[in-house]
Amino acid sequence: MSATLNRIGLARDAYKGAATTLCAGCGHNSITNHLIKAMYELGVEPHMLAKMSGIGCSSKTPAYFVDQAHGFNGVHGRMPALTTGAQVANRKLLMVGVSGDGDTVSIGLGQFMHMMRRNVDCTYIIEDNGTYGLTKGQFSATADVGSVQKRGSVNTYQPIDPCAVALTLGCSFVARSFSGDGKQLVPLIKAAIAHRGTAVLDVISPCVTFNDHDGSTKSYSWVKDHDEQIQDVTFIPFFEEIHVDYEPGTIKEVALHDGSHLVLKKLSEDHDPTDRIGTMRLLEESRERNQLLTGLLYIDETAPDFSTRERLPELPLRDLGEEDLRITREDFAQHMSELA
Amino acid sequence: MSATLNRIGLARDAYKGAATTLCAGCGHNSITNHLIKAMYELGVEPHMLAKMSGIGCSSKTPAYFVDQAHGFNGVHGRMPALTTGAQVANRKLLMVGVSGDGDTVSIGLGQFMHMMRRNVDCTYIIEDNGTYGLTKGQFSATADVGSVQKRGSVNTYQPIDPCAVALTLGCSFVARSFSGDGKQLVPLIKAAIAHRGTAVLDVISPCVTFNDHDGSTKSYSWVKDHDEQIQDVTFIPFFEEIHVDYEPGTIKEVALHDGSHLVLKKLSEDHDPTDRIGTMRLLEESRERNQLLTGLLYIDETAPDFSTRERLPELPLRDLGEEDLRITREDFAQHMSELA
Amino acid sequence: MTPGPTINDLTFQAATVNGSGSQSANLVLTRAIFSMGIPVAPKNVFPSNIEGLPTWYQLRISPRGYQARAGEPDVLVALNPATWTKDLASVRPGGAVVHEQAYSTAGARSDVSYFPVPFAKLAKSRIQSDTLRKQLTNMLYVGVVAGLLGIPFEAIEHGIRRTFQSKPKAWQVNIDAACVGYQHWQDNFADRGIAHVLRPMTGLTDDRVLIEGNQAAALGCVMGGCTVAAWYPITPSSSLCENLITYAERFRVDPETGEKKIAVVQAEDELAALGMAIGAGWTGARAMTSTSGPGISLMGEFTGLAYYAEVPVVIFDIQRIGPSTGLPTRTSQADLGFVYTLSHGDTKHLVLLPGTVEECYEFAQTAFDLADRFQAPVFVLSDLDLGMNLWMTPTFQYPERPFDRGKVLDAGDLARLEGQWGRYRDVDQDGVAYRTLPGTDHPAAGYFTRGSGHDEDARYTEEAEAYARNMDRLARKFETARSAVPAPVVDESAHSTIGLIAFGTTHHAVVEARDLLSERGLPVDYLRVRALPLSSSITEFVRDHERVYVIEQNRDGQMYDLLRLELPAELAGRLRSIRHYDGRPIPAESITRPLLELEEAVPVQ
Amino acid sequence: MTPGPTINDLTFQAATVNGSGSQSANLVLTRAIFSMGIPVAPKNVFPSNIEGLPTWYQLRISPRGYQARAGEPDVLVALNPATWTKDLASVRPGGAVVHEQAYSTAGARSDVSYFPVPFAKLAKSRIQSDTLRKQLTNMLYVGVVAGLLGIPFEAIEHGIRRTFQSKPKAWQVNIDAACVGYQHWQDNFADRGIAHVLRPMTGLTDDRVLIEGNQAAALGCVMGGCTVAAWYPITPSSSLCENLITYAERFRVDPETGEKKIAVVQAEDELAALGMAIGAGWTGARAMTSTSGPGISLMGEFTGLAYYAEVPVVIFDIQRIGPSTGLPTRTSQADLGFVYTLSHGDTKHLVLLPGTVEECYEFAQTAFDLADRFQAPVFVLSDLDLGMNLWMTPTFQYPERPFDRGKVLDAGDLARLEGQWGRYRDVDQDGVAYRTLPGTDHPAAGYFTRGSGHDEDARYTEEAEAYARNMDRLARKFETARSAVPAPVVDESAHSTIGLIAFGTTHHAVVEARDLLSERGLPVDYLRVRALPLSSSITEFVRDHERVYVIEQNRDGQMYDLLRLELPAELAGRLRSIRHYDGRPIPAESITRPLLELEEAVPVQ
Ligand SMILES: Cc1ncc(C[n+]2csc(CCOP(=O)(O)OP(=O)(O)O)c2C)c(N)n1
Ligand SMILES: Cc1ncc(C[n+]2csc(CCOP(=O)(O)OP(=O)(O)O)c2C)c(N)n1
Ligand code: SF4
Ligand code: SF4
Ligand SMILES: [Mg+2]
Ligand SMILES: [Mg+2]
Repeated sequence: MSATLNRIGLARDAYKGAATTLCAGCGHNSITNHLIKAMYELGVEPHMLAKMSGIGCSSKTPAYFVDQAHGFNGVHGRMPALTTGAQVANRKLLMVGVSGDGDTVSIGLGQFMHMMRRNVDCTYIIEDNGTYGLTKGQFSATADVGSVQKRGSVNTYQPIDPCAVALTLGCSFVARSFSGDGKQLVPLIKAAIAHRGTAVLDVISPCVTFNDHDGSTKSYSWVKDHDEQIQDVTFIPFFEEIHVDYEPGTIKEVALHDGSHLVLKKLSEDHDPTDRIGTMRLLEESRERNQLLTGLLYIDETAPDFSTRERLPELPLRDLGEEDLRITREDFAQHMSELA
Repeated sequence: MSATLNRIGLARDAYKGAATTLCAGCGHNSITNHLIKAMYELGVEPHMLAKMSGIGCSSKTPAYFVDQAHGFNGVHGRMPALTTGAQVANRKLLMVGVSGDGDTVSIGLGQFMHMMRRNVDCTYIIEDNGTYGLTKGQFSATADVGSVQKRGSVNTYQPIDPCAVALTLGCSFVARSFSGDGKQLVPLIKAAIAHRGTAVLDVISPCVTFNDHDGSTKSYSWVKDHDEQIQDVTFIPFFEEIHVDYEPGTIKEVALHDGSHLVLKKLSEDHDPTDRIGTMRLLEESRERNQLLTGLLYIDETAPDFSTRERLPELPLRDLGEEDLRITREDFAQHMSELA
Repeated sequence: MTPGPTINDLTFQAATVNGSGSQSANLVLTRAIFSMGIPVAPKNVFPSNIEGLPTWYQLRISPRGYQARAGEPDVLVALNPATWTKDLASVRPGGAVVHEQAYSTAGARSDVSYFPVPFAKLAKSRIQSDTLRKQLTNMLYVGVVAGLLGIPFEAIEHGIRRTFQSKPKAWQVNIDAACVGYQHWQDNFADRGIAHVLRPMTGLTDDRVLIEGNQAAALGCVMGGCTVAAWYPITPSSSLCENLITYAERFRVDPETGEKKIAVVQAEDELAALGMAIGAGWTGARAMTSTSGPGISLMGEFTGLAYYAEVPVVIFDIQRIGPSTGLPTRTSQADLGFVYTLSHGDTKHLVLLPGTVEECYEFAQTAFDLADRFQAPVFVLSDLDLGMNLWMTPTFQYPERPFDRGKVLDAGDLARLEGQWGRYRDVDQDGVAYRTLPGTDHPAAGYFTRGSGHDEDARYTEEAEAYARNMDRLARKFETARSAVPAPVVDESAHSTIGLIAFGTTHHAVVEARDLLSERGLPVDYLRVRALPLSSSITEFVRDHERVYVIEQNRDGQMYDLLRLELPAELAGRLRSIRHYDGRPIPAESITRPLLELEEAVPVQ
Repeated sequence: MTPGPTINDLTFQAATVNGSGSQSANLVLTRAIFSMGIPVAPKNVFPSNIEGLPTWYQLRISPRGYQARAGEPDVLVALNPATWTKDLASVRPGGAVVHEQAYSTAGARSDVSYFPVPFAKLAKSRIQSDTLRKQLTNMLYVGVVAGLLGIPFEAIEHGIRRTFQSKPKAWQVNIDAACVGYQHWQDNFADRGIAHVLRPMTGLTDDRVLIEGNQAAALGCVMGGCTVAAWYPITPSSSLCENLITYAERFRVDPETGEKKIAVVQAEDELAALGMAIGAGWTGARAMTSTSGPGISLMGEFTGLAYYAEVPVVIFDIQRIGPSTGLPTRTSQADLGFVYTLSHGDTKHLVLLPGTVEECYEFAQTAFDLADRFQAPVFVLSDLDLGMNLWMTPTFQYPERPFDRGKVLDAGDLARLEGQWGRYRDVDQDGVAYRTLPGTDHPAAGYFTRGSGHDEDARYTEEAEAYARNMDRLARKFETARSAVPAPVVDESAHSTIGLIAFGTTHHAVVEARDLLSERGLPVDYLRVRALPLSSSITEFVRDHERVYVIEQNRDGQMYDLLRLELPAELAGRLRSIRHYDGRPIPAESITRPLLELEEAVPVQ
């Protein structure tokens, strides 16, 4: 059978990358597949995609999807800065960053927060396993209190929850999901891509080698048992008709920058994803109930992204030439005379 | 008249430092005086005090109080690490750090947060003026949206509120005050010193030279007009009798680690300083009302501090000698045989 | 009989308190004198503090237009009680001392002439506006000095209008204040005989302008096509990006749309600043960051990434004196060695060494070309003296050459190549490979950039041979760059057996020192290094001279070391090291004194 | 006729897939052979990855006990289909190849003997536990190799008990699995003639132990009195602090109270890690951090602070090959130059260069003494080869000397001095000043530590002379340290006109190379550098030899450069540079080949 092509005429294979070198069963691999699915279905243009990452098992994943795209595997914890610079230099690029909990919440915490503050237009995925996989299983700062390390030691420090931090900063798109839940994650990835601004996706992604045992709160079983989905998420791309037939009141619709829509059908909690303070409360409470709140936590489609705020032209800065950039001879001479 | 002596027989002058080199009218100078008053009244032992700071006008202030104490003016934004190391090496020291908003919330944000996460036993004062004073008035990350710079440019980025961040991390002592309000600040400083764990004091401290003009939200006049005090704060040191005569219900009493007490008489809001989520809501709401919430925002006297959690002995590590630290000859020989 | 006054040959020094507005008073004087056609060389010595500490402004005026720091002042304006005694002691015998009347001169030295002025009183009585009084008080001494040195008052007015170019409202009040001082001079001292006067000149300042190195560098960035600048404030580098912002607002904003053709981002720290610049450079923009010592120490990891992943980026280091925080408002050339091999592992970087404000302007543009050409970080090492002082310079040339964007393959190229290319293949055998930019619409355009091991086709590898091949190519690339960076400037006109080698701002002290040495009958040749890697022509220069003195502003003789490593062993021994490192710009005397001592020590053949 | 088998002289190599448990299989073999009294030299070549990529384990066995990496293997165990062809090709002619039966040998080389084993089948049929099968499969080849090389099965059992010391439960299953392989050998290959065998020996392993450099360094930290360690995980340094944690739990915990006499803090990054160590050192504790290249690049600013504010701190750099992320699991000596002058401005640091695991243990202790003595950062430069491989070493000595805490004034001293002291006064004219610690109960004890300008009494100053005086003292202090750091080890027994200079792990290749050269009739002398600053005795060594080859594991000849800068010009020319930099430990051949070539090129007088 011939592969079915997406709206820009590409087969799913066009969104694949190199073969993974991660452990069999690593949550990161599932996320890679969800990314491939989302981009294939959205019809992302490979050559306009810039895959960014730091250092870690998670940060290797950009090599495993959309081979044709450019990728930049930078240094540990500094992907936000590279992404910010790349984005302002060419705002037409689709920036998709993949990081880890160590990369983002330990060494990279400062950059991560300042990127959100600037609302740099990018999708920022944290493959969150509560451990440093690549350095063989030390606790990361997202490890929960009481979580047990493979070597036996117990974490006694409060975790730093990237979603809570993002909400505090008013990040314009905050979501949490689980590597094992493509049904929820794929539409969220699509929405994050459609969103203009920083879209943070904290995806719990178990490390089967170092942090998938009993006592770990980042194991497949723990997450399955404690996953508390706020909504049922449906993404309707701009190039498709919207037809939703739910009884009124049960759903909430969010229009995204590029004309796509999110349809959120409330499940457990009564939750308004545009109410930041309410969401913070909800998040804290679910944590105290020892539950993992997943879904679209918060979204603000009104916040201008960094390039817009910096009043950059639509034409990428990097495409400007001598005429655009040099002072004219007249102005130059005039300026020189002022210095005399 | 002879100087009155405090409980350890020292006069107020013993708590003074070198003459300030800061601008006349700088908020930082008032804070210095409040620190001197608080330490004098508490009877802090100068030789047990370690004054820590980063780089900035604010970070110069440790030179201006308690001359006899040791001080460490480190590098920009890295005071938390120096403080953490010094504290674990000698947990008997009284660590008092003074930083600035640039030092803490820009370059130092990551360290600041990880110090709070560890609950390192120290008083951490942010002399917050919304600007980089020492480098002549650029915006810092605590500058509010719409705040106008002296050169005219307007800040369009959401501020990073150190108190909000501290609450998100569950920092064990979070307070905000104003350099001009000694009545509120002095008892808060005393409480911060009495508290065992990280006590964050975000003190709005106007920069008269670069950020005290109309349009600045860190100016004396703006703060005076928008200051919203949660409580009236009274500190009763462990060496004094408690006698409070308020009609019941109007006050809340908090016992501190060293036996001192805080008496909080509620003013505006109904607020419980041990309710973290409630305080977060309160803080966010007051901000949306464009008000500056001051007072003791949150306190948790149950959280063990870093040295306790690390199970360090009471005797400072740095005082241990060969006998304490070297493996015995027997054990050493035994261990060698294991390696054969 | 007393000799007549010297003409246009003096060193003026104002000793004031910082934050008191004396800076603009000094600029007015500088502009005024410059407008008389007299060459000026100002040096501002200020504290790492905002208000209330001692600050000095030295204005050197010499017939030959020397720009190096002079020694003691001939004319002193003393307005800081805290330093009054020291300041007074520093004046050259026969000098003139203008001071606040309140300062005691009882029992003070008698070999200088005193001009006591009741500045405080005058300010109170003659300056109406209370708010402006503090600022304007300093304008009083401008008037007094005008009288003392015979500066026409029109020149002062011109200086005021120049200094306050952007706020005409300030003109009259300042002119009035200066006038008060000027009048006070006429009324009290007009008849006093004086040792130094200024007279209008012609020829020496034609087509000359006054500009600070950081402003010149910012202008170079604009003309060099910089579109992304990420920075974190730090003295003495801040004014570079602040000037860039000013230029951007004036020359890079579309009047209709208000759109900006540049992004100047104030980062949260230096790590982020360089990271942003690298991200932008990777995307194909001309990107830079600017910092000083402490920032450089934070940029090690990202610099190594740019070196190894081969991403163009320009890094300005406006050197101040370290180590650590050191003296943030004092100058130095001590980052040279550290920057050259910045980051762990085997790394070597291109480093440009501007010696004049003109070169700050030129090299800023060169740096972007070299970064694109060699796909590497390029450092521009300026210093506080060059960056934050006003310098007299010929007006800058408008760039005639287009940007050199280096080896970039676009979609068309890739089509022609039928997609056959490899990011790190050494096609031209010069060590420089071809790159594509993100967003290039060709299926073969994409590749993976990484700081970890990669082969010729940018594939991840841990293979030993592939690793070594890549490192060898990077070394080859560096050799290619050796002849592409600005060549040394050589002057062997003295036909001497002795040569001097210097770089950066040390140049100006060398110029003067050479004159002094010639006068002492010891003419010397001179080579000025302008970039790393070191040009092979330096070997020739050393071969041509028996003894070569390497002069620099650091403790450890960093350039002396780099030179010895490049020279053949038999020549390395000809080098001698002369170092100045007290934070003040090197004066000619710090070259001549040690050099003459060392020369005397030379055994006579 | 075929020659009899060589005895105890072979190189074994296992080619497997990482994360498959082959590491423990290899350790069992190593322990087993070591227990036969045979010197072993293992080298583990693993990928920067957790599971599924090729990994190699080389076990060298030589009568002389050479520890350097050997060339091609004599005996190969091939269990990785991905690399089978390459692995097979690498075997020495006459070698033995144990491989998974499934791999095709059709048309493969005929100059080696094949021992096909149905590992997969055996595992399925003979290993019951499904969960353990993956792990135990590798134990099968342990048994096979035991048969092949004639290792007594008791030795294998010993090796298993040693390797799984902490989990006796694992013993039997592993022994069973090994037995299956052993049995398979007996049943199928017992009668095959083989080229290499092992026979028990005596004398060569007495009082010897096997330990990794990082564990030895951790033990050194414990014995050296380290009480604060702050680290951030990074390969290949992580195991140093992880071993320290294990030691702490065993030897530093009070059994009653559970109190820990050490704080090992996992920091959020390397900046914080070094900052914590400096904070602790300032307070008077013996503090350290451990990292690798990228971490070093992040420690520049704090290192400069420790240098200039003079705070003791020990920094371990377990070198991996850069630049940037480079190859995280490959070895190198390329951080030397960068670390020596780490941070902006004029800085120079003490650097210790252990060449053996014994020196990892010794120098760790020395480092804390030197840091306290010189109130400065002290670097210990190890590398991946030394830090993460097992090495045979004489048992370590128990330290007899007390800690040297350096010049610290306590309350009593201050009382005696009547409070008359200054933190940065050079009382003893050795550049080393006295310090007090926070918490010292004397009114004069307190002072202000800062990275900005300070005078002899630790007061803030921007004064030029005070700044220069302080910098000169720091230089003086460095000179004092020159004779206090570990001296070079010199062997001039060859009385040769040729000398070798090396440092760190390069030593082991030099040892072997010297034997080879002697056999070729070219005996050479040898000096091993063990620390920076360089000892003046090196000059003598160079003076005593016509040609001196500097051998190191980096591209740019970093030690070669440092040596040339220290030597008098007339001697510098005698140095020649030999460099190895492909990420694998340097083999003797990488010294002998280039050296012999260069020697041939030498013009005959
Ligand atoms: C500056 C620096 N420090 C340390 C390291 C070592 N290191 C590599 S990955 C990593 C942590 C990875 O953890 P995480 O980001 O959670 O990714 P994971 O492997 O768990 O997916 C560390 C500490 C490094 N590469 N660079
Ligand atoms: C690594 C580094 N970068 C930059 C600087 C320059 N610098 C000195 S103070 C400062 C900011 C000070 O702002 P803040 O902390 O708010 O203190 P304030 O002066 O406003 O009290 C900066 C950027 C530095 N000293 N070190
Ligand atoms: S170590 Fe953990 S995070 Fe890394 S690849 Fe394996 S399972 Fe995934
Ligand atoms: S510049 Fe601002 S912050 Fe600094 S001393 Fe002056 S008033 Fe205070
Ligand atoms: Mg992780
Ligand atoms: Mg500030």
